[in-house]
Amino acid sequence: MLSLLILIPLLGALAMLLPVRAMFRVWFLCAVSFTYALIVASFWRQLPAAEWNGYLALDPLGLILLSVNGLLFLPVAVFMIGYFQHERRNNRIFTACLLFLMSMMTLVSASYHMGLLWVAIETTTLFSAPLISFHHNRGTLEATWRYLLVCSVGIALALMGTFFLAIAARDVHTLLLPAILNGASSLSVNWLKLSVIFLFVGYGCKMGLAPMHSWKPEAYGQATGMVVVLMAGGLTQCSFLALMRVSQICYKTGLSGFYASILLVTGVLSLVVPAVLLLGEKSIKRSFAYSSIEHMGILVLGLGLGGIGIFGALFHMINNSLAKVVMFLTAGSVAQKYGASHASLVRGVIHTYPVTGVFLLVSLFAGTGMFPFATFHSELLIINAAIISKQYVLSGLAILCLAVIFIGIAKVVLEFAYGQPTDPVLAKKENLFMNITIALAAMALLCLGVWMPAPLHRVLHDAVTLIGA
Amino acid sequence: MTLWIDVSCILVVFLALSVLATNRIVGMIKIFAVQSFILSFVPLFLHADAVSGRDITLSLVTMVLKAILVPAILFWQIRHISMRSEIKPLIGLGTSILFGAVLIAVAFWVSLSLRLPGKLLSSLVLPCSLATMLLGFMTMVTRTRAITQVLGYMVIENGIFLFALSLFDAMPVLIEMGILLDIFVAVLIMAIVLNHINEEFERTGGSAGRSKTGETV
Amino acid sequence: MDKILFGSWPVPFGEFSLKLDPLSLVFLIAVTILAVCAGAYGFGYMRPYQGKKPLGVHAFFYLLLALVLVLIVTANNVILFLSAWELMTISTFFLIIFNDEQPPVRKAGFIYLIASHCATFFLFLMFFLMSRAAGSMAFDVMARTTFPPLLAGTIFLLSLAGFGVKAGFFPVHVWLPHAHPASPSHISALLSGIAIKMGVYGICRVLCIMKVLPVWCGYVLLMIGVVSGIMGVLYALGQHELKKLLAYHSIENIGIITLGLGAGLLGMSYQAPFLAVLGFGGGLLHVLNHSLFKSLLFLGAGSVIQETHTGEMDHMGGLAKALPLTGVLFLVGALSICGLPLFNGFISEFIIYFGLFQGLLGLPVHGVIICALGILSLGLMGALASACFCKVYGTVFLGKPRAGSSHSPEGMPERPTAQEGVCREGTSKWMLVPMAALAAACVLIGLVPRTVTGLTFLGAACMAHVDLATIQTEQVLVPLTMVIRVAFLFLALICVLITVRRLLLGRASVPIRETWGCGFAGVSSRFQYTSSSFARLIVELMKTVLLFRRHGGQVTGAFPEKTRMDSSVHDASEEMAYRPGLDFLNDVSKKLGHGRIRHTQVYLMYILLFLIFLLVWKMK
Amino acid sequence: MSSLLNVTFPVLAHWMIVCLLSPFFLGVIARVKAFFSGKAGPPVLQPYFDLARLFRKKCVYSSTATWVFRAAPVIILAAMMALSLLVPFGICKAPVQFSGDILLAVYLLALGRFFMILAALDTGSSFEGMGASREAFFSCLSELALFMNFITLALLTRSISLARMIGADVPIVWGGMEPTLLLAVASLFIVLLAENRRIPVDDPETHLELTMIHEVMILDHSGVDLAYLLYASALKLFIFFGILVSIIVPVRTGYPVTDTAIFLGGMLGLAALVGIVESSMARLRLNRVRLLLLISFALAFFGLIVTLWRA
Repeated sequence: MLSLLILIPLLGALAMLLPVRAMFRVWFLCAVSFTYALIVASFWRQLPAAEWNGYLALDPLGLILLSVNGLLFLPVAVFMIGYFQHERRNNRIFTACLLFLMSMMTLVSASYHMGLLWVAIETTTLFSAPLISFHHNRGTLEATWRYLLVCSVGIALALMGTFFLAIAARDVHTLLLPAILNGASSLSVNWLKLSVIFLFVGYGCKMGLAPMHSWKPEAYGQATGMVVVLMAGGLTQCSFLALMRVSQICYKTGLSGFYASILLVTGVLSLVVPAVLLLGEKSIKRSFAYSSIEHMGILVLGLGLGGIGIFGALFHMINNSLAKVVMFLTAGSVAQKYGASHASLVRGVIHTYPVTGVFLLVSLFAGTGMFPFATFHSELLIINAAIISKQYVLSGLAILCLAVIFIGIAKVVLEFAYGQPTDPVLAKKENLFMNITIALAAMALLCLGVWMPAPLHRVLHDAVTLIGA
Repeated sequence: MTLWIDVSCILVVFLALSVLATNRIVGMIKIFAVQSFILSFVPLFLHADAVSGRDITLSLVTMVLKAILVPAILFWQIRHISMRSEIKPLIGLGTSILFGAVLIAVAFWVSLSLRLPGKLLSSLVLPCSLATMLLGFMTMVTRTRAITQVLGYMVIENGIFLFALSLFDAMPVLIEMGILLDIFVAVLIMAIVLNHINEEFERTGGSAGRSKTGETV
Repeated sequence: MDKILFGSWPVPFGEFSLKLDPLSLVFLIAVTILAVCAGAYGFGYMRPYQGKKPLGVHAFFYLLLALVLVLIVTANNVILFLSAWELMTISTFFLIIFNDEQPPVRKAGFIYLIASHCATFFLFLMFFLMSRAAGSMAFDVMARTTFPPLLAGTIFLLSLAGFGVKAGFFPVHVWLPHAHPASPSHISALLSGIAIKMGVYGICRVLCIMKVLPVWCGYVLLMIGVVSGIMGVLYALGQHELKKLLAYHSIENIGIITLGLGAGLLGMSYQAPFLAVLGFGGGLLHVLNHSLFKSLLFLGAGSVIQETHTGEMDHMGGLAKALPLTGVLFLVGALSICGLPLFNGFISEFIIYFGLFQGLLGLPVHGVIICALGILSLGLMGALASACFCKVYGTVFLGKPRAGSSHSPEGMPERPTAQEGVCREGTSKWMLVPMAALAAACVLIGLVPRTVTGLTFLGAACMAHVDLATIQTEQVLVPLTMVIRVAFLFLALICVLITVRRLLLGRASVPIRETWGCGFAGVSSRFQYTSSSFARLIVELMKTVLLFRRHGGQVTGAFPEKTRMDSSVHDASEEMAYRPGLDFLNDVSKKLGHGRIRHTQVYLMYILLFLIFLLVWKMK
Repeated sequence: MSSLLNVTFPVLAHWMIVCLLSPFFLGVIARVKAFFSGKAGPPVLQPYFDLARLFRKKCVYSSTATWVFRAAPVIILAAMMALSLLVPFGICKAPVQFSGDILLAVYLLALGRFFMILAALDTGSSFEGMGASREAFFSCLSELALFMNFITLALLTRSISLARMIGADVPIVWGGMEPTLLLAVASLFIVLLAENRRIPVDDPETHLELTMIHEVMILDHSGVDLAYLLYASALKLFIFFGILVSIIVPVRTGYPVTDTAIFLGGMLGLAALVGIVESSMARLRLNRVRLLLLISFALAFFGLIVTLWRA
């Protein structure tokens, strides 16, 4: 089943290269995403068996990421129906890369081998680059370049880390995860430490953690909303899976404290940096990009804090991706309507486009973790974890940053949403497909916020036990 | 044979430092080519008793790819006169070298507590590969042009390659080749992008004249 | 007697458990009365907007807010409480920002949202500290836990920060003077009457859970009460805008409530249960009273604004003739808020005074000093509040209309001229009846305080963890009864004196003349004292704390030219702390942010440095 | 029936005494002032004549005024009469006494003042507005001083009922706490002058509008209403005299006649003192009045500190 799940989008991607009508590609993409989502949903009943000599296997951690992928691609595909009704650019490469990306992200979720994991993550970088530069202009190219540069450095570092891991695990003779975990006692601690540092910095680049975050505001600010959704909600969390795998290994080898301190430092940095940089920001997409850095910080903090922090982090993965769907699709839809995403040009969206305006507010509330949305609960869990593990300074710092970030984002979003409409005359019609997509994601986030399904709770719980702590 | 590996290691680091200290792009590419060339011999020294066909293949592939193909592409890329010289580097050359020395020290210091296991190749492999990596990284940091940054990245990759050789026996070659291939593709893509970048703007970081609202939909 | 409703709620740590104890009941009663009255008023008040604005959305959030308020006061689970708390923030935000076309309204909504949400973060910390110590997220389990003093003190401070913003304690009240004038009047009434009381409820709940707090907590709370009260009323005196003035009075009254709570807390710390019950009881009663008379005042202000299309008091005047009923009802509210006898404000202030005097006579010397301070400041607040409401009532309802531009602060559209359900004075019955009901409640509590004192003392006993039967509340209730007797005597006297006057004047008609202008013939209505000139003496005495600014008005030369003068009072906390702070952050952000760093290389350098940092730090 | 009588009789008797006596001291003050300025002056009973004449006169109302203007005199007089019930005068014990009655007393004063100011603002006259503004300002300060003194007295007598604070327990207090009580008396005397708007705070005699506070506020009242207001201010003065004399002359011989004589003597003395102050001082400038009241507050504050120190 797993290899099938990888193959379907791969073949789909090849099919995209055929010369067909643009809208046909979009509908085809929808079909593939739908099938994909269905298959992923079926995994919730029964986890699929391991394949390729154990190189491919799905555990609860992978399942969560896989579900996130499913949750991302389906709305993006539906959104594209609306999007490409206005967009005349040829979407051959775009859709093909999208499906390649889907395939590779599946591989990330399912790979049970640290080398394979690296390969998969590296490939996602390659296929996401053309997506960013879908609109060929100076801005997007620059952003793509920056993204590629930082991520390739990250990849190189992660590769080095993987090599170090291989040295550390020389007695195991393989990088298969179960083997490493079983033979944890035979791992060489010093090499493992070196490996952890390199893997962390490497995957951290891809994830956009604080000192390695610089590509984010550029890339997210320039790419179309749909692409950003996939990157902020999916790609970054793929790297987070890698960090969680490292966490698994560290837990088994008693390096939890070592790893946790790195995670906590980076997590706090990832909160401080957006807090400092957000206030001067006037563009909605860039603001949301900083918010994405913040959310990565929250994930990493949760992982570092352990216990219910990990539970919170895993829950936050799902919430974050849904929130990102709402946030960036809304930002994209605003940008498409106004031709700009800068606060000085957009005013009173809620009057001109009531539905989009509501979505803007929803993205504010969802993105900053206010109640009816599930991000509230996951953030609470992580703050609670910080208190439980007696990290008072950290929790104080964290809430301070969260507060400043909230101010920054609220400032931009409210300026967009309210006020005298800029030019009510030019109002275009709202697009049904776009709105339905965003509304469904928002609804899902809201439902998770008021009611957590038992299976989800179970899977999250199983995943936490996998990481240990 | 360990001696030869040691010598190669030291040469690689030295050349990495030279890349960092060179101002002209042509010179940098040349040094890089030499570095790759030296590196491509290392697989032959790995198994002192018997050089296997696998070693030779790896050596050849490396030589062709890194010492010939990549420099050639890069030369092709800079065929215009205007691109030959580096515009003022972000950090002066002297300072760069000083930093480079510090980085080498860090690399050796980190390696103090780490011993390569099993049949010891050379105690220099780890510190040298780390140092090469860091120097390459430093090159990326100090240079402002896209092409020089790619060169820096290639130096990093050489560092990684040097270390990968120590794993030669432990890891399935399939993965290894896949990895190399991936990196190559990455570079290729970078070059393609570079092509666009050179059309669009001269300096990679040059966002100075960008309009505030020049974001795309 | 505590009623617990328990249900499961499948979110992490969530439980749908509700609990109704006397403390909750006090707040629940206030919520219910206000939600109904303000809602009914809104029904009439929002008529002019029909067809111009999405009133359905407004109504939705109003109802949501009402529901959520009920949840807040009854929640027995941290997550449920916090969820409701956040929903309150959100729904109130939407209610405030109703007229978002106007910049002040947007600013108000923005500040409100930020202040509320940021304060909530402190609550996160506080509740999690509590739950870690108690090992449970349920309030009733927490209440059975003993907290070590240091932890208890920390929790207390966090609760002050978290709930204080909502309640509007002085230095952290920023949102309050913006939000109240910006929102539609029935929302202002609800905000001032109930939303800020939720902050008080939170503090009460924490005090209730903590049981034993360090002694300094009582002092801190009392001092906060003193500062909020005095600063609130001083700022109120300096305002020109009716609803903004009322907003500052809310800060003052929160100060009075906090004074009461602080006295109660002192009583608990010094093992003086009578003082504790008096302080808490007075505070709780004032919560109820303030929500009644303040919402009455805001609703009255709404009617005034609808009539005059302005919130500037200096443009009003003589409205008692145009809106006679509203005028009377507003006067009832004004008398109540000044704490004058016959009305409910006096009852709660009397109990707080009584408690403070108990403290004065019974506590060790530090307690005596702080109680004396409390009594003094309560007296000063009373005097200043009287002055302030003389100013309000005098300039708005009495005298002659002052000429002035008319622009509505909330952008109220013109009222349709002919309209159904409009009574004599042109105000809708939907608006008058709720006000009358609130005024009746004020008078009822003022004349028959035993209707509510039983409940509030129960709530106080619940907070002080004592059995009410052991407390001789009659010690304060008997004097109250005497007060009421004097009040009735006073009313009887009024009747007698009116009759005497009738008899003396006989049936002769009373001549009506112009006001005597002291011999000056050209008197116009613009000669009247304005609200700012009325308050000038007090404001100038306090100009350093109030940031009083005056522009123009200097008359020079023998034949002075036409000149104009305007004066205003600026919020010190906003001008000196928040705005500079935010500006500083903005500056830092701009300096560090995008646009400054042009090179990708710098970003790469961050990565390199971070890598080296980790290597050096972790590989030693 | 008899119990009702038991309750109502003392009240009515108290009112009778208070109402009959209060205008008398206005006359005494006027007489003392006249003596010092070398004039014969009006008869001591002149205030009674004035009141009697005003009661017979008709009222004139302003066209600007509302019902508040008409209600104010009634409410103010009623408030003062209700207040008088709380205060003991010599052997006349206060008919209503309970713990905390000082609060009611202060707030009844405030209630009267509230309507006084409203009535002034109701006329729409700028002069009356000016007076109202000053009244509001000065009363804030004097109320602060009043409260401060009450706190001191409460601490000294361990009670918060006027009946004990200025009655039964005062002699005991004098025994050990003279300086405190002296400070309180001085402070209360200034409060008395300010609250009753006597010189040096205000000049009840002139009708020059710019200098006045209280008088200017009642410019538009006439006839019965003016009589009510005059009566109310006489009552207020009487009440303050009563309070102050109870503290200054706490002699209790136990013989009703002697006690009454001593009390009345004290009252007359105080009236004479006020008269002397009024004759010997000029009205202060407005911002000096502020200072005077702050001095009163400072005296009271000092008294409180001494009390705490001794306690």
